[in-house]
Amino acid sequence: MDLNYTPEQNALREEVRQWLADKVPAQPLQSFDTKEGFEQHRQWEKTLAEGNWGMVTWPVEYGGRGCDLIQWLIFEEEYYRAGAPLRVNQNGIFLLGPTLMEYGTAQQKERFINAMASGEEMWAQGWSEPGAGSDMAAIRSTAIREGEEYVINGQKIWSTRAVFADWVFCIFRTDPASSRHQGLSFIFVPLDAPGVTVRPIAQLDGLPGFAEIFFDDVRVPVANRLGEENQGWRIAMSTAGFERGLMLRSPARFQQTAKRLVELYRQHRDEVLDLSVADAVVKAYMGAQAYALSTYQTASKLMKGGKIGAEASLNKVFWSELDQQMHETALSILGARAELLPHAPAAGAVGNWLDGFLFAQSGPIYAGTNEIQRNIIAERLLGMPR
Amino acid sequence: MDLNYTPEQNALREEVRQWLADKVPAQPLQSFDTKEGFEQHRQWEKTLAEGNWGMVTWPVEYGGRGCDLIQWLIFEEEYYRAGAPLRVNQNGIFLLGPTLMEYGTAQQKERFINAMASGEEMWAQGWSEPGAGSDMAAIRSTAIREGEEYVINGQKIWSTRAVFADWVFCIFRTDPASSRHQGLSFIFVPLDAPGVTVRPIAQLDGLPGFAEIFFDDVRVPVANRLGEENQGWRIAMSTAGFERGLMLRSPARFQQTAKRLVELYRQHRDEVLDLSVADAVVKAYMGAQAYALSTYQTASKLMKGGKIGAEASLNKVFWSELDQQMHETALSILGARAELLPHAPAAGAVGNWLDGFLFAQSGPIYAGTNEIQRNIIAERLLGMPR
Amino acid sequence: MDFTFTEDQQLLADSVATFLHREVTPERIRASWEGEGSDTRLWQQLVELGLPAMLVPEEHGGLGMNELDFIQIAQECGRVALAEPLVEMAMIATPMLAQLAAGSQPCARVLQQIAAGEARVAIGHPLNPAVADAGIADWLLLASGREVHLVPSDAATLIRQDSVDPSRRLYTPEWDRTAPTYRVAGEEAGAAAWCAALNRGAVLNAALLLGLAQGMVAQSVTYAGDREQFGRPIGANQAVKHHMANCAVQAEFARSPIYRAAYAVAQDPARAHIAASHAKLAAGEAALLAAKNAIQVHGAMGYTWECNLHIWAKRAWALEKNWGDAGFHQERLHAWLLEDTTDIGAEHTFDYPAPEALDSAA
Amino acid sequence: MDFTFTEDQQLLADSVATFLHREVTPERIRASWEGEGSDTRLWQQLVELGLPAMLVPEEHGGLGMNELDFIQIAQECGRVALAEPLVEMAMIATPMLAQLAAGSQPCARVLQQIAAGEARVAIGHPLNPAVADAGIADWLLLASGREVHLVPSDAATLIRQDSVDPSRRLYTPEWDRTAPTYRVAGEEAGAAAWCAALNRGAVLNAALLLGLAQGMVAQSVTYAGDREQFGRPIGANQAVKHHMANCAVQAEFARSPIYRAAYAVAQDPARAHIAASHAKLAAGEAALLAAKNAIQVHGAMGYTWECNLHIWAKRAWALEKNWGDAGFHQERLHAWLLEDTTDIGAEHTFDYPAPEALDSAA
Repeated sequence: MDLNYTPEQNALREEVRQWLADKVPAQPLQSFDTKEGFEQHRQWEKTLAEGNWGMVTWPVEYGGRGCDLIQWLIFEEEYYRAGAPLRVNQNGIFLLGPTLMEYGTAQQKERFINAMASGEEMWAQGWSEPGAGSDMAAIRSTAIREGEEYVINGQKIWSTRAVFADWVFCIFRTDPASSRHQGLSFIFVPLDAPGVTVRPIAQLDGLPGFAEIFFDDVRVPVANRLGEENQGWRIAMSTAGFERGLMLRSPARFQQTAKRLVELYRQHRDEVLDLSVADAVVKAYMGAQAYALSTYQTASKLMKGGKIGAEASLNKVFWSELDQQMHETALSILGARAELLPHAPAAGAVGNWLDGFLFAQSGPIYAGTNEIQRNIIAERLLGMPR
Repeated sequence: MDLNYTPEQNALREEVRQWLADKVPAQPLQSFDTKEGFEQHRQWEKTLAEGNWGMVTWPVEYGGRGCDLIQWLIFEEEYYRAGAPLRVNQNGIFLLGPTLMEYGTAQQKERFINAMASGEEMWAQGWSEPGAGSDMAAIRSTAIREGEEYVINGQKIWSTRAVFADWVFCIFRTDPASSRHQGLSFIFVPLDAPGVTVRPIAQLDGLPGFAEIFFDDVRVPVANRLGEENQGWRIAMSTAGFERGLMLRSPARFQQTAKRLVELYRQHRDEVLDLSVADAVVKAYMGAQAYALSTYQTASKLMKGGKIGAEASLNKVFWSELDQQMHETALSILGARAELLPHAPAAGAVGNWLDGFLFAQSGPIYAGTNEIQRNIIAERLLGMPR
Repeated sequence: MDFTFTEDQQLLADSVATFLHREVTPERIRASWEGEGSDTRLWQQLVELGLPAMLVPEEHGGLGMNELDFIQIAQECGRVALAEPLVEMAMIATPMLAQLAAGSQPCARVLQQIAAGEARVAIGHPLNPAVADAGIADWLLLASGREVHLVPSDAATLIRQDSVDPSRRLYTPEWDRTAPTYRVAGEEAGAAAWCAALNRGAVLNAALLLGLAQGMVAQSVTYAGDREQFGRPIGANQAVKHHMANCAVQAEFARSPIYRAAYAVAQDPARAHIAASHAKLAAGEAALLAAKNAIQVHGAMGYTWECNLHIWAKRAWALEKNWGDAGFHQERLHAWLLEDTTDIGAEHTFDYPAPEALDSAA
Repeated sequence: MDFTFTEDQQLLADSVATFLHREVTPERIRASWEGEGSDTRLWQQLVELGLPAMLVPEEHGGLGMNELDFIQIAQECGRVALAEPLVEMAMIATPMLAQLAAGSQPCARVLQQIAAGEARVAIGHPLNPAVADAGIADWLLLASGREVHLVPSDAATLIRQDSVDPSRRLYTPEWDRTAPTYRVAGEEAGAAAWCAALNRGAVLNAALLLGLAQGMVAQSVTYAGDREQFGRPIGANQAVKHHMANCAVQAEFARSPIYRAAYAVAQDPARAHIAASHAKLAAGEAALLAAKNAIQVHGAMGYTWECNLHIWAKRAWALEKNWGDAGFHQERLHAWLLEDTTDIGAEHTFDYPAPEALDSAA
């Protein structure tokens, strides 16, 4: 155990910090759930890609830096420290990219990876269906092979970023006689293909953060399939697997939230009467710090060849409830002003805590509800009966 | 709505207060889970009965005062206010007594009620079996009729007070071919009958608060059966029903605990660093007060002919978790001294918080675990699917 | 001692509940989000039911009822997430006007107008950062220091303050604080009036919050019974059941404190502060838990704008912090509990603390 | 940056764990409750494994290892609820003696005896109201003001203080505080030594508490898999699963802070206080939750003396409040977070706060 950074690691940190100091937009971008904000964020992805900072763990040949997990953590720390924009491209670079590198053909990699990395082609994700949420294997949408094409019919829902994205990656039932996890394939569909209809779904803040996608005899070439036919479940599971799950929620994000919360508390301390706030602020620091330490420990273990599986469910439960707790605490500190939208003249310096609070409500739901995660912890980690 | 006591109610309060001031032993009795303490408590029951304060809601003919529920609440408030001894006789007077009045024959009432009320005969309760805890209908112990006797075989467990009591009331399977809720009968067994073996079970504090009872060809007369043969489940359920459930845990008890907690907090306030204690003390007051108000509301409703059913599960969850919360808070205030037994020289004025804390751990378990209670709330009160 | 509502109170509450459940649909609430927001026809219906006049004293043309008569109605308003400004006006502003009417002709006149269904009054308590529904009010009850000003709404400049809850139409007013005609209570009487208003506001909002909590639980139970995953309704999962059971427990033990507090503000308002703070805290917690668990039980659907749940959840988040946030009410209880002279314990369930502790509220 | 244990550290911890799980049975713990309580044979086995000598510096005949080498062993001692006084002696008292040995011959001598397995030392930190295992110790490390006294146990009068946990044999000592031979550190050096001991004590107890939590979860999972109600194991109920899952989450996120804190006390003890307090708080919460949920999952059985669970639960209740209770450690974190000069945030995960904030600990 050595909890000091190496000179190389410190140099990387310094380099990232400098680059971000130069490049991070002075004004916050608009929400990427608006048309204009989406394009601003797409531009930021391009800037990142030009500096080879788009996805530091990717191999150099794909515009990455071949960073290991500790280096990635350092990058993330600096990224959140700098207040850099959220990653509109996360479906592509965190979820699809690594999967494509593992399962894609040479042609697929060539066709998709660079365009994805540069922000030129943005990706939405298409797993869930109205009847297949927590029960993802209940997928019913079909992609029926006709010669060198698949003909797609059905419906996806909760597809993040789909309103403004260019492509969606989905799993469809390619064997109509199959059931559950069998007979599914992993297929890419351009969102402007004939027969595709995207219906935006507004989230709690009123912005269309996700969408329903309807497929009506949509035709895509067989070359749009990733991996073998009817092997889609296994590929999708690896996409949803640990290492990317870890990357979807890097600890730096929560550490910065905890830091802002502590600052908010310092600032308002004399007015705060709520008897639970002091304890909650201490717990917020502890939680964010624990999540960071745990991630460093996991990263160290993985770098030494360790494996990790159902433990990811512990992380999911922890960060999502920590995020709720921190935002609830912030609203308690703000008191009656907490309900005001940031642009309200009387809002003062309420900041974006309300928005963060709304977003935090989704944490225990998406990427597998916390109820499902707790089942996994009990059954797979602790070995309790099903 | 009129939240003022009537002159008659105030007079009753005054009368109880006076009587208790005269009679409550100056020194606390020993635990009734010891032989000596049990006899001290038996004596106290006798004193209560002599003053006709043993069970104020009982009819005058059985030594009660025919009090209504509000009067009962007033009595309880004064009882706990005075720090009077715990009721060793609660199985008899709260659970069995009312059931006996409803279902007993004239002979049974004559035989049992007065002896129960005076503390002369003390009762244990025999519902659970090793395989029938939360699943009470899984009872397997049998009482097989032979002429004018039942021959009893089997085993009961978690029988409170059985170590020192004189009698136990049980349900046994009288129809050996029956299953679940059918074929059960409600039967009284003297604990000194041949074939009865009582094995004390020590609780967390080391004292034998309950016992296992083994029945080996135990013979009791048919006259020891309460109600019809094979109707025991229904009778047992009415014994476990709301009104007595309410009486098992009168709000006064928790209000006095909250009061002591507030006093402890006032006393130690300058040393308490724990950031959660102030909030917990406020919550303790609120919880005890809410439980009292809710009970007054329920009592008022029942007195106007209202009925109450699964709502009792709300109470059970609430008071049991409130009791845990209050005792945890007290131990937090006491800090490192909290682990010391009261007789330890360095314990100082830790009082009986530790004992109360240990006892509070049983609250969410007995009389139906809180998990079962939450199922009942969801299914019966809210109508969720089974 | 009788802790039940009278038959009349219950009948009235039931009939208003029936009306509200029939008329106040989510569609109608959503429609009211357009424009300045009031649903004129709905308001007219509420007037016809006599609700705004309930707490106007008989000598001013009203029904002379009190907060206890109204409390279950407030709860029902929460249950349907009524967006109209009925509750603040009828149970907070109106009794405040009545309190001041003896010494103030303008207050008496406005009470007459309320009773006749001809005027609406919005109230700006110093503890709240904005005035709800000032945009559709005819009169504003405002604080200048501790003075009470009664200002015609067209004499004030209203600055819109958007809330997370689109049903809450908030404004901060600016007006000529020196105009002597507005002043209906000076510093001393004003302090007492604002203090009493705060207690009523706390109790009323507690009832709304309880209703909101119950409304969210009801929707979630229905949803969990309909929505299937893994071949059965999600509500058959014990974790989902227990989320809802926990909400039910919290709501149940907020209910009696609210009714008791409503009784206190109606019968002995000068000693109602502890009961009011208890009610608000308990209901606020119940509502926050219900919002959280209801969203969780709804899954992704609960996170959308199109699902009606957020109408309730956002109201709960907003109201929980108005009329004294949790810290304000905790601090009142905490300070009171710390006093050596404070008697709690079994025999004090229905005691009312002495009024001197009220100071902190103004 | 490498947050893993070395292969040697892991091998040692695993082999000690194997030994402990084989030898330290509940039956053996219960047997030790009779008499003064030490299990002489077990102690001898621990000595043979070299455990008491681990943290004795090499120049005093020990193995010269540090707290990080020992931390997983402490966790395993918690997991089996070891009642022997190994952990306080090896990881708190021994490093304290080592710290003072340069200026104190008696300390150096006692270290030699520890390394040889010939002496046991109990420690009485001012924050703890009693001294654990003083009755079987040869030496006592005691505080007189901030001075450190090293007292032969037969020179002290020991007053027994019964704990809820029969495995904890507590005493308050009385001794001649004026005898100059006992004094091994004066006010200044003593303050630093007690402060460092407190941090070690917090981290060590955190590891014990984590182990206790894990031990209780393991027992409960087994019980819930065996015990049947309604025709299936109770562990198949989602509520029971989630009780255990909640414990697992808390334990998991106490683990890394403990290892980090052990690293801190080993590498930079003067700046270890924040990490130590974090570790103790997180582990304390995990252990309290595990005790509560484990009892609940065991049902009535969990409330009995004959079920082994209480051996773990009572230890958890006791240790959570020793070596600084939650309030003490919260206050340290709280005071530190309130300082404007305190830097937290993503880039500061492995920063160690400056030592001046240590004052509050002595």
